[in-house]
Amino acid sequence: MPVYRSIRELDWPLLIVTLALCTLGVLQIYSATLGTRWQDAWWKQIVWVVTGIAMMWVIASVDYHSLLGARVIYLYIASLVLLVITGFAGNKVFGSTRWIKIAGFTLQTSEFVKIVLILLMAKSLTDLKTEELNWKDLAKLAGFVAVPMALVMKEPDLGTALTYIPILICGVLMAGMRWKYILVITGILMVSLPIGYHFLKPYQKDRLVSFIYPDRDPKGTGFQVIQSRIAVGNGGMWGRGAKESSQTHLGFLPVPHTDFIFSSFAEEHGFVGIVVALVLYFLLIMQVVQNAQTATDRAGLYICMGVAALLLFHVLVNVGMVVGRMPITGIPLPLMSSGGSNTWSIFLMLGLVNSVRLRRFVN
Amino acid sequence: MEALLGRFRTLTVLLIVIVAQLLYLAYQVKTNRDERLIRVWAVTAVTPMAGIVEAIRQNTIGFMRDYFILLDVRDQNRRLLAENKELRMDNIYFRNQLLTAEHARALVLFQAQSPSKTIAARVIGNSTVATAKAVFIDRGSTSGIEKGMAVVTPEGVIGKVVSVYPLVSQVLLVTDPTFKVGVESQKGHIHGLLDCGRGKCVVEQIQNEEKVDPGERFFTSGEDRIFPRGFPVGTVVSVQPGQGMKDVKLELSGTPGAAEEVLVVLQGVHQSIPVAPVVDETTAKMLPPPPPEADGKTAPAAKPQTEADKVLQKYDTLGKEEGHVYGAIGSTVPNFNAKPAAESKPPAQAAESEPAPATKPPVPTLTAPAPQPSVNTGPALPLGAPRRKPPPPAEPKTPAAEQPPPQ
Amino acid sequence: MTETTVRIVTGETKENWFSRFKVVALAAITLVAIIGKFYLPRLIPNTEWLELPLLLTVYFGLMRRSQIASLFFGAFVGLAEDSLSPANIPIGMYGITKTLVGYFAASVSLRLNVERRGIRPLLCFFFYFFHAFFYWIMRRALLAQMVPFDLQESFVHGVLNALVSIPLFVILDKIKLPVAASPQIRSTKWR
Amino acid sequence: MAVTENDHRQADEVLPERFSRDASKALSGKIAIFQYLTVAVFVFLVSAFWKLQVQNPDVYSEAAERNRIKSTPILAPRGKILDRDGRVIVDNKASYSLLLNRDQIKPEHLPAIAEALQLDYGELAGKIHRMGANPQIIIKDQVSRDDIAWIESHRDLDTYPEMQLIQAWRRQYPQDGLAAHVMGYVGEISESELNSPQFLDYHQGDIIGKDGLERQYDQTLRGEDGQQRVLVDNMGHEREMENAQDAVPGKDLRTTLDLDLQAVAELAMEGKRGAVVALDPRSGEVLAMVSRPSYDPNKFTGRISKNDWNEIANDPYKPLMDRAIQAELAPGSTFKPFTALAGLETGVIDDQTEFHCPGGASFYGHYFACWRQKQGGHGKISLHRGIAQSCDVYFYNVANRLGIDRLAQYAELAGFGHKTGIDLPNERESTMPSTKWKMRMFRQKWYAGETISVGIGQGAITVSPLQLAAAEGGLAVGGNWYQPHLVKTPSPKLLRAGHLNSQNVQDVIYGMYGVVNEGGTGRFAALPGIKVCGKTGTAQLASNQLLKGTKLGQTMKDNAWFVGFAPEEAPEIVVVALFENGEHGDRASWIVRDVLKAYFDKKAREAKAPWQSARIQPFVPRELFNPPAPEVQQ
Repeated sequence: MPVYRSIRELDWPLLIVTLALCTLGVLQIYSATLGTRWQDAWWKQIVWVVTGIAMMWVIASVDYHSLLGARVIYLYIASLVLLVITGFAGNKVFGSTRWIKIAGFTLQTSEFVKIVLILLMAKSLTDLKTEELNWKDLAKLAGFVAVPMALVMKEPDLGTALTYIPILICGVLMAGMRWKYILVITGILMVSLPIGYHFLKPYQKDRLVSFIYPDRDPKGTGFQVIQSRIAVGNGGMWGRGAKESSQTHLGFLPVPHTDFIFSSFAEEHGFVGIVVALVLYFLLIMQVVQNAQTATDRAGLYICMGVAALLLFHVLVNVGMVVGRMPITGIPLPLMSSGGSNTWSIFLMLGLVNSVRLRRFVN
Repeated sequence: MEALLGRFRTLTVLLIVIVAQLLYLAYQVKTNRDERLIRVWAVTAVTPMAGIVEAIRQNTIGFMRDYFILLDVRDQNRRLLAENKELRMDNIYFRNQLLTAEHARALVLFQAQSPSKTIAARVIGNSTVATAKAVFIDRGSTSGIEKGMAVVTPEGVIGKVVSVYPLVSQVLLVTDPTFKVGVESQKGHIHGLLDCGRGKCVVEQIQNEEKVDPGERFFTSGEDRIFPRGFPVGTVVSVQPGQGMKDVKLELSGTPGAAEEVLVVLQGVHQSIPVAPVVDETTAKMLPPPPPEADGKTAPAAKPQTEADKVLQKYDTLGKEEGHVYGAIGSTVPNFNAKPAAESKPPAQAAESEPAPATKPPVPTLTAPAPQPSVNTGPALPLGAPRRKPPPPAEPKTPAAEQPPPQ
Repeated sequence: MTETTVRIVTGETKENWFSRFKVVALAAITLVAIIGKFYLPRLIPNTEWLELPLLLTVYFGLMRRSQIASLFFGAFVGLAEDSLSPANIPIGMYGITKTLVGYFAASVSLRLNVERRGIRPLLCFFFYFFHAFFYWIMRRALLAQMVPFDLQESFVHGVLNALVSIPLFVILDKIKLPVAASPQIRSTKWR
Repeated sequence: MAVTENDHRQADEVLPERFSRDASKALSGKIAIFQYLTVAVFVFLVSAFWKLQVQNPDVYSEAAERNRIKSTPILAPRGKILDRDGRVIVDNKASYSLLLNRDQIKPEHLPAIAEALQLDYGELAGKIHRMGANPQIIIKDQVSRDDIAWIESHRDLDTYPEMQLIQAWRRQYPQDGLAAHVMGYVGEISESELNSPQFLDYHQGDIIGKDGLERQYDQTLRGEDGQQRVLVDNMGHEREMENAQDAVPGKDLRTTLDLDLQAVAELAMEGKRGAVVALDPRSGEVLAMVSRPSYDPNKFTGRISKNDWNEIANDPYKPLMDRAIQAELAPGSTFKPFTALAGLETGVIDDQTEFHCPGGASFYGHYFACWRQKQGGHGKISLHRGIAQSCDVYFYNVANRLGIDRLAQYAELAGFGHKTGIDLPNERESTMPSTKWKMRMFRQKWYAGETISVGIGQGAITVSPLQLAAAEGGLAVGGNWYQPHLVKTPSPKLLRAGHLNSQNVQDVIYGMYGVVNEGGTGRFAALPGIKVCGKTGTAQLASNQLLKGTKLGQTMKDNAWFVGFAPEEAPEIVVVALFENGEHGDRASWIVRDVLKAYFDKKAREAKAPWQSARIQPFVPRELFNPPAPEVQQ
């Protein structure tokens, strides 16, 4: 197995789509934050994207198999420790402690746990020897995901915690499961959801309620849903044009450069703009899936599918939230939302995907 | 992209074809107009054949045409009605919703002790929206807090309670642009409204004529029926005359944004604290209007007058001075050109001429122009009277022309 | 999916795997079908249920066995139909529906032996139903036209169209070019 | 890499099939499912955008618009009403009005708002319901300082955000009801007015003139409201402000009233009931017009409360009635000059004709008394003394000789029985009886006996003070009757030209001179240095339609009238005073005298101080008694 891989071997379509999305993101961040206190967010975003690409390259040049041994367990334990540290010593912003300062950078640890979970999932599934998982395997896998989820929910950050679930589901389904199991699990979930509702924090309940009845509390949490929908609808077919959006610039949209960047994008660029953006995301996910198909082995396939599932979940929840079809969870839009940890973690994942791709001709 | 084209070629092509049509569809729906050009092409293409078919049709079952057109119209009408209804529903729905800004929610509770008339509370958090001028305090409806209550510190006003939860309340700070406070100056008892909307705090509604000095302190006036009268508000920093209203800048003595311990004014703590913590979000607590002021400043508030009133007053005083009762039987002939003598007219003379003017025969002889000694003086003239000194010959003439009225 | 397509019921050789058509004949028939759709009800009352363009699309899809060609054919037929439809329905509605029908018909044909007489009416019924339902969904979702979906009626119409398809497909079989010339099978890759 | 390869190899050894290429193909079905799922997710998302952006973007762009643009009306001030010298009679005062923004109104807020602002909740709710179409509803005018403080401190988003203060104009009328009836008052447009064609371009909630000049000249006085658009961000900060439409203030209205005369007349009428009208007979300009009892129109301005309205409307003395144009009362002896004029013009008498007055006379079997019956009558009496002494018997005879129709012909020439057409709403038409009139009204023949009492202004004849003033004024200027008006017109409108014999007119005027200056019934109206002419009238209430049948009517005394004009040689002003229940005409003469004195004093004042203002312009025709027969504009 050659250590060096040609730069030509990288997944260039993937990279181009990624960069196109990042460009859209940076432009939108610039336009949405003009004249606000986040005015230099676009510049920071560029820095993150550039460093992210570098990280991607580094990861791509590492053989993913080397990450799947015992190391992944160490990584997992390390990330749990980090999460605990974050819970104690993290920076408190908007009432929750998600960030930790490492070497001058404020990082959201829960974002990087995703990568560890993907790797862990790939390793565990490859180690299993059956085509169909049994209850014991399932419980073990679920336990792996549940521990960091619980820690992240404690921060509290329900949104990020939820992003761990698609990794689990995708992995489990790919590895194979009996229909009976699926039915039973679905049944259990259906029953336990109302019970789980009672364990949510009041603000999370608020969000759910306001998602279902936005007019029940129009000045509270329903406000964001309504304002976001108005922003999107205001965009119309062709959009209001960059910097012309009233919803964004008069402050009706909450955080127009992070979680709600897509509503401000939709307001400024209209239906045409969002179709372009969504097609780019579609291509991105499809390209990752394609890498899964060409992967040499199951481990590579699991990694790629995990990344694809995560991306799909992010896009679905964030964009769905923007149009009022999903409850507000505070999940950023990959590659477009401003934010270092999220951008880096996405690029790291894409690095893994490339690593899988570079080693497809191993046999 | 070669991989995409190869592997997902069909899927990609399908997607592109559908998206293209979708966009085209969207364009039509958006512009809401019939696509004339394409339809014209299509129709032209089929016209020859359609012509033949049409001819056959017309000759055979022409009457069916009307039937179908009618069907179509009815169908269309139903569709439009349904669409219209839905749009209207949407409209109402959104109209009802766009009201107010982001609430925040309570964080942690804290314990504090409560004196009798006010209750101490601790500020426990900011609103989640960074720009909102609101804070949370750790007292709620279980402590007897009601919506609309005033929040103060011994140094100055803080805000008012806008929403009450069982254990927490949200306080809208006086620095919020939508919130104004009735204030009154310490010395002149000048009333105004405190507005901190644009960064700086100003007192509005103070007339240019009124006297306010820098350094003067302002207190709450009680007129807003939130803050009881007499709480300190702030000190005047600068005063400038503006357009109609004075431009009074104020420095708050309290620190609404940074206060940690505050007092919530439980007006009527001597009454029973409401037992049911049912938060009535719709109506706010209101103090009774403040009692009338003791300094009697409102008393001499002169009735608004137009010039007509002034003219009437002028004639009224004129008549009184001459002892003339307008329109009364047996009254003397009035002289409207006499100046209303203010100070120069000896009161004795006025008294002399006043009693029984009707019974006294009009004796004024030619040598008695005495009742008008005030001609030369220039007392404060009412409006409408000659401003300059009228030529003197008027006076001697008038008595000369006077005749005894016919009996 | 295309990568791994496995023919389940095909018992044929590669040689007559897919059919080709005389372009002129196909175009003429298509035109007739489209015009027929709009003028037949005027000539003969109560024939609105007849979906000749759809049947044609399905037939082409089943016989041509090329997803791309079929979806383009479907799109063409649909758009042509759209341009003749009443003005309150924008162009593209039938286009999108028929694109999908063409695509799925071709996809199905890759797995089934469509030369069997029995299976074709069944597929016609299914695609009629799909077509009607999808079209209804699009009108609801895209145009907000809240027309009711009559399940019973669609069912009956589907059966009728299936019945019509039997003789129609026999006639159409006549215009097929005798034997497919190209040996290349595009939709499947074998390693 | 060692570890990796090791792992890999190990896995290969243990589970070769799981890592083989072909085995991974088995998963491709699942991957395909994932692809379809992805397509479904994207279709779902695009459809959501479609719904929002393509299907009904107007709803949302409107919502976005409403989010940020708040438009409020800028109320236009009404024009002021001025007197002839430009002095303000009706003014505007800046005030604040409270309005509610309809789309923010919450019904549960209304009781609290009503309570705080001392409004009636029922009325408020009703009003909001009624004004369904208005985006903003003004619910309180002239908001006090206390209320402003309350409103401004409760407008925040959590309390009552629907409240908004706007600058408004409050109509300010003189106190004590000065000229109240002439000015009228303003009020909110009523439902029935809104439906009538003359108010087509008015809207619900508009303030319009309800009575008097306010109503007559509403179009002139009312301005056009403007609109202000304010860009608001989500915190309620007002970012930008633009006047979408400036308010156009109403035009000022300059009337012919003279505040000096008006004030004196008002003072003279204080505590009395009745009316005073002063006219310039040469043009018909109304110089003063008073009606008492009066009311305070300030209470009416804007949105009057029901209680205030009921109190005024149910007053038994009817303060809302403008007696100057709406009273229909018998003119009494003030009508005698017209009887005399008719007699002279028709030739049934001449200036030498004498009758004997024994204190009464019988006509057609009825006995008609003279007012001096108890003193034994006037004896032998001529025309001049007949007018001066107001001998009833003399005029019985004249009327008898004339007959009703000839009398009516001259009376109608002077304007009796017609509206004067003054520019005020709701003028009443009075009655001048004649055979035709009786036939029309009662389908009965005229009895000659009825003519006798008409000759002295009793019987069926009724007149309003304004009409009487116009009639006497026209006579005084030689038989040219101008239309009375309150707002200056470019040229006075001549209603009727009598083409009378100037000698006859002179005779009648001389008689009226005698009334004042030769110890006649009107001697109290005499002014030194000015030749005042006049005529008293003591009218019985028999024909008082207003009070007939009421309790008050039975205890009523006779109405006192006095008509005066001056100077005799070239009359410039005519004043009519009606003193209801004044018992005798001379009671009213004091009022007229004060008004006349005020007029001439002012004239003297201005002659001496012409720099004061060009107030009384010298009026053109000096040769009053033979005017070049101006054309009748009718």
